[in-house]
Amino acid sequence: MVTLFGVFLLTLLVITAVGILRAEHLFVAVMLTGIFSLQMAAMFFILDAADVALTEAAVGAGVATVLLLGALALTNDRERPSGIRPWWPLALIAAATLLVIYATFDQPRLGDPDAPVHQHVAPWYLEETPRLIDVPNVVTAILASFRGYDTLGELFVIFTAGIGVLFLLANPSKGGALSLSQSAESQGLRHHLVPRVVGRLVVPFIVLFGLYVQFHGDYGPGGGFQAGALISAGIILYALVEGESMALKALSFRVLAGMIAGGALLYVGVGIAGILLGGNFLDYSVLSADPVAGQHLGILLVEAAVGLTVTGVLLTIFHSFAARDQKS
Amino acid sequence: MYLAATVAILVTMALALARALLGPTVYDRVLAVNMFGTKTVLLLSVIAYLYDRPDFIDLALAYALINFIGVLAVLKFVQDFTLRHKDAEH
Amino acid sequence: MNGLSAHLPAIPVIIPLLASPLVVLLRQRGLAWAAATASSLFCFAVAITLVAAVRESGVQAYAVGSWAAPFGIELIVDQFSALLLLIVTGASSFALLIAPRFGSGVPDDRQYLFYTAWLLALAGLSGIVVSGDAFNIFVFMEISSLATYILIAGGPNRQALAAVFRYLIMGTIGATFYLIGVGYIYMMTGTLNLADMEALIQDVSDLRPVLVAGGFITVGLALKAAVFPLHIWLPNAYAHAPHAVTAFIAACSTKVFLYVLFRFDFLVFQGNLPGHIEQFSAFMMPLAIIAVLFGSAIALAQKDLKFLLAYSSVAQIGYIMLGASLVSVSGLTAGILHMFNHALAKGALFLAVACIGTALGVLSLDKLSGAARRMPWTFAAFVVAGLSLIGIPGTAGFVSKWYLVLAALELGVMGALLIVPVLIGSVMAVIYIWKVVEAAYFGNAGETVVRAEAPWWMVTVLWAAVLLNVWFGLQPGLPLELAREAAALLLEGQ
Amino acid sequence: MMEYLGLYNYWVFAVLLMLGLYAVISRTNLIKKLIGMTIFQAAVFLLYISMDKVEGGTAPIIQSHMPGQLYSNPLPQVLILTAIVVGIATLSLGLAIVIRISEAYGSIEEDEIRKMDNA
Amino acid sequence: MEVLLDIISWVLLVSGGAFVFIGGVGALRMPDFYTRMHAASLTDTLGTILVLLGIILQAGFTLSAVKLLAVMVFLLLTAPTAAYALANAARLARLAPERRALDD
Repeated sequence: MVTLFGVFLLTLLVITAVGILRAEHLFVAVMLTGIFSLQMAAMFFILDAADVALTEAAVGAGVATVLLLGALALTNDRERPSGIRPWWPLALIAAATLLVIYATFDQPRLGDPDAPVHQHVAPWYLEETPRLIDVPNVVTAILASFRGYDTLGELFVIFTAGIGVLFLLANPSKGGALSLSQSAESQGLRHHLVPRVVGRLVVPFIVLFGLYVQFHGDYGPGGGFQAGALISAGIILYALVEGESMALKALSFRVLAGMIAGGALLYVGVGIAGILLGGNFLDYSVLSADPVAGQHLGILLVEAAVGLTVTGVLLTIFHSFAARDQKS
Repeated sequence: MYLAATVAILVTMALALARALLGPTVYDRVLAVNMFGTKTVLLLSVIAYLYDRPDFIDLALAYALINFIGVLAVLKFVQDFTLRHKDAEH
Repeated sequence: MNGLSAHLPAIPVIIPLLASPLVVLLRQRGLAWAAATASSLFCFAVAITLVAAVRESGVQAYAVGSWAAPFGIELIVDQFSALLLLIVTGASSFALLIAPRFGSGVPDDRQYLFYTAWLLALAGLSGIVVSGDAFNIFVFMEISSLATYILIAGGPNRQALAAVFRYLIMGTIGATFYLIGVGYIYMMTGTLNLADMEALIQDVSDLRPVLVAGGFITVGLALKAAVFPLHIWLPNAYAHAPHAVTAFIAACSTKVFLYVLFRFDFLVFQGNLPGHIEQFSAFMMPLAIIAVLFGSAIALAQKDLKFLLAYSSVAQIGYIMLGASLVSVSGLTAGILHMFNHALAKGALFLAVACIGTALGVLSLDKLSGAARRMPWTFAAFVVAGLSLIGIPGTAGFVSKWYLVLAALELGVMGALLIVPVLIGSVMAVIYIWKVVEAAYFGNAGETVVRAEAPWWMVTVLWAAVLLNVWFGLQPGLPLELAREAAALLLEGQ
Repeated sequence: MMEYLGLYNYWVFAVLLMLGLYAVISRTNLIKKLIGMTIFQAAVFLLYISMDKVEGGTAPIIQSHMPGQLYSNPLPQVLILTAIVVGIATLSLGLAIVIRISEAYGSIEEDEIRKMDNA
Repeated sequence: MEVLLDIISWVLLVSGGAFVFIGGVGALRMPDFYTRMHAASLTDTLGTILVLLGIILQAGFTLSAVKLLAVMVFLLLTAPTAAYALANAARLARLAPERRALDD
């Protein structure tokens, strides 16, 4: 039955994607992208990927939509209707689709427990995690420890994006926060009483929930990245109802840059601590006398590092887009 | 019985999607997105029980939070946009 | 644990990653440059040590987090990766040394972000080279790509933005294709570790997904490496980037992706897919030949120095692919050696361009007439590096082309035919380098010739790079040995 | 019937992948290209996550009170968590570049920009 | 007792599903934006409450029941807010009932 739900959702996904493609109003395309992400997240949930579903919802439906809208506000929200569409891309794409579908017939079916994917390393993770790391959430264990080096890379990818947006959009002559407060547009939804009151009420809960997700990641779906996305979503909500300048007063660009760099330093620092204490890079077992306790400590620290950097970067990007708005 | 509720929710998702695709105004689409968001929250809650993993209600909570922010962001965008266009007219 | 030396494979990644957030905190341009240059030079030294270690005691493996290979991520430095590491860190060091500040495109108070991006690009490229895990390669590929986009977007004109957007789109498609390919292999083998993959893929009986994986990975990486029909992002991106950035990425970035491509095609697919080698060869060889001819021909028509050299890069990537598509140890040796030698030659040429650009501010050939009399040292260096690019005996470029010809001759008559495009390409290289020389040395400089040499330290660095070209032209032993061992490793697994 | 339903996920992956790619290739609007790119990447997420499902399994969060419970494969989930981050990083950098392009050229249509460059 | 709880939660879930569905039909079939919003937001809220109450009855006194309650309270707070803000924005933009504006 659940498989059928999956099939239904997947069909909706395709319809939505076609809708995105056909929408000439970019704003409509962005709206549909939000729906697309929600469907994707529900699909991930059905496929047993709770952590991924949480991330996709926070990032795809939340942050990505806000960023796309921010960019639309700065550019143009209409796609210029183009007259002639060349036929060859469509033919090429159709051929490639058929090729990929042709390959599927040799693939293991969905949910097949005998598939090679479930034979080699995956059972090892599931069996050894309770003994070696002792956290219930195996995804967190792999993410932060077994493949912690990938996560270090992930953190630096988002770090790079933050650096890039700062580099491309920073507007130093304007001096950041102060110049923003003058414009009427930076007032957010201030003159709407109801959203403002409810928003104010909700923001602390979102941040609290984000912290819960951050520190509960060992036991349930969650972790640094999801928490970072949720907390920054909360602060973005604050900026929406109270205006950019208020949000920037709470967390200025300086503080955000400190968070970005601090998180990155913390992660690399934990790795180097492993070397200094006689292990390999990112070896948490040596952090404490008891290897399992060391793993717990290491995972806690690197998740905190990821949370810090992600919050910093997402907010920096949001504020950079918003600050650009004032200029144009 | 969870199944009955799930089917109703899924069908409603399809209806909301249809509204989002049809429009015709921007506000209709925002409405559809909002509907879609609440339906996703419901779907997750129900499926969490269908799967017998009640600890995943966390996800539903997160979705509810995110959805609200998304809708407000869209409204702010629409509002700024109409303001700007009014400026351009005068 | 015998001190730091056990951690050598990880250090070229850790150091720039550690330095980049520090640079963000420092914020000051001079300090940022000093930190970036110091870490780059340090990594260069580590790379040299690693080359020595590999030559002495074979492959260096490192288990990150002390988790054993297929479960954790393993770093592997063999002859091939050591050579690439040398290219990457060397190119970064030389280019940084001439760039204590970037041109007018980047405001002073944002230059520290630029050096941060530089460090990240360095870390990403080193990370790809030392990694022994297919997914980890993807992650570091993205770090290096995003950082490179930032570096190119720092170019002085608005064209840089358009160029970088196109590069971003094509680069993302390439990386995603790679990810799909890795996903398919993972689906059929259940592992992400390259060595493990190689062993397990032999037992896969349903080959269609593996074939599709091979297609996706080859196309994706070819896109990133600008192999001929997928090169269209390259000329604009190189030409509009800040000069020092061009010197850095032109010398090493496409080569790193070629490295990954060779790793996958020769180690994972070869011997496991029936007929894969023939397909690889039949597919790549024509493309390589067209790339050599087409790239050189377009370069001939260019009026801007940077565009000229960028199209020449397309042709040179063709030479590397041509060597690889022979699928013999000697051919692959020539290809890998050409990676090294082309990095030397093209790096030196773009360093010269950086000097010219800094001193004169113009790079179009008609405005450079008589410029050699204004900047004699720089143009002398340009000529020597140009000779190396052409492949004149006594320079590094000659060695690899010579081995390429030898490898082609091994194939008999068909091979002799392959020499024709190599020769035509070299002749065209003579012509386009001559165009520059003609303009600079024999053009009309006007009545008064004002000396406008680039700052002394830039010229020193430039000449150091040029002399390396001559040194490795006369003493090709070390890179040749490394390339030969790397080729043997790829083809025979030893 | 089940034989093919088990492949439906992969078919949708193929269709979404190519729809995204088509948007990237055929549209001239830069933001539309980026939106196409997100669909393209989301398709890959679907490919990986479809692999992780085990019939009768549940999310890989070990429940000690239920010994013998089957769990789905955690590894693809870890990879996709990373890939989602990469996706949002690329998207935000791409949007920042589009904003700068829009300021510098006054247009976000690729062919118009090319015309201005060649002029 | 068990049976009674089951029956009640069954009724709640099914009627909740029905309301949700009716809301969906209303959002699709009503003639203009304001009526559509009316249909959607009212039935939506009621349907949501019913469905979540149905699940809470099944969950009993557990942590997840508290979380479900939190979801419910949250939706009760935010859904009307979003609806209000949406209608307000539409009014501000002078979207007249039964006129196709803005999207031209």
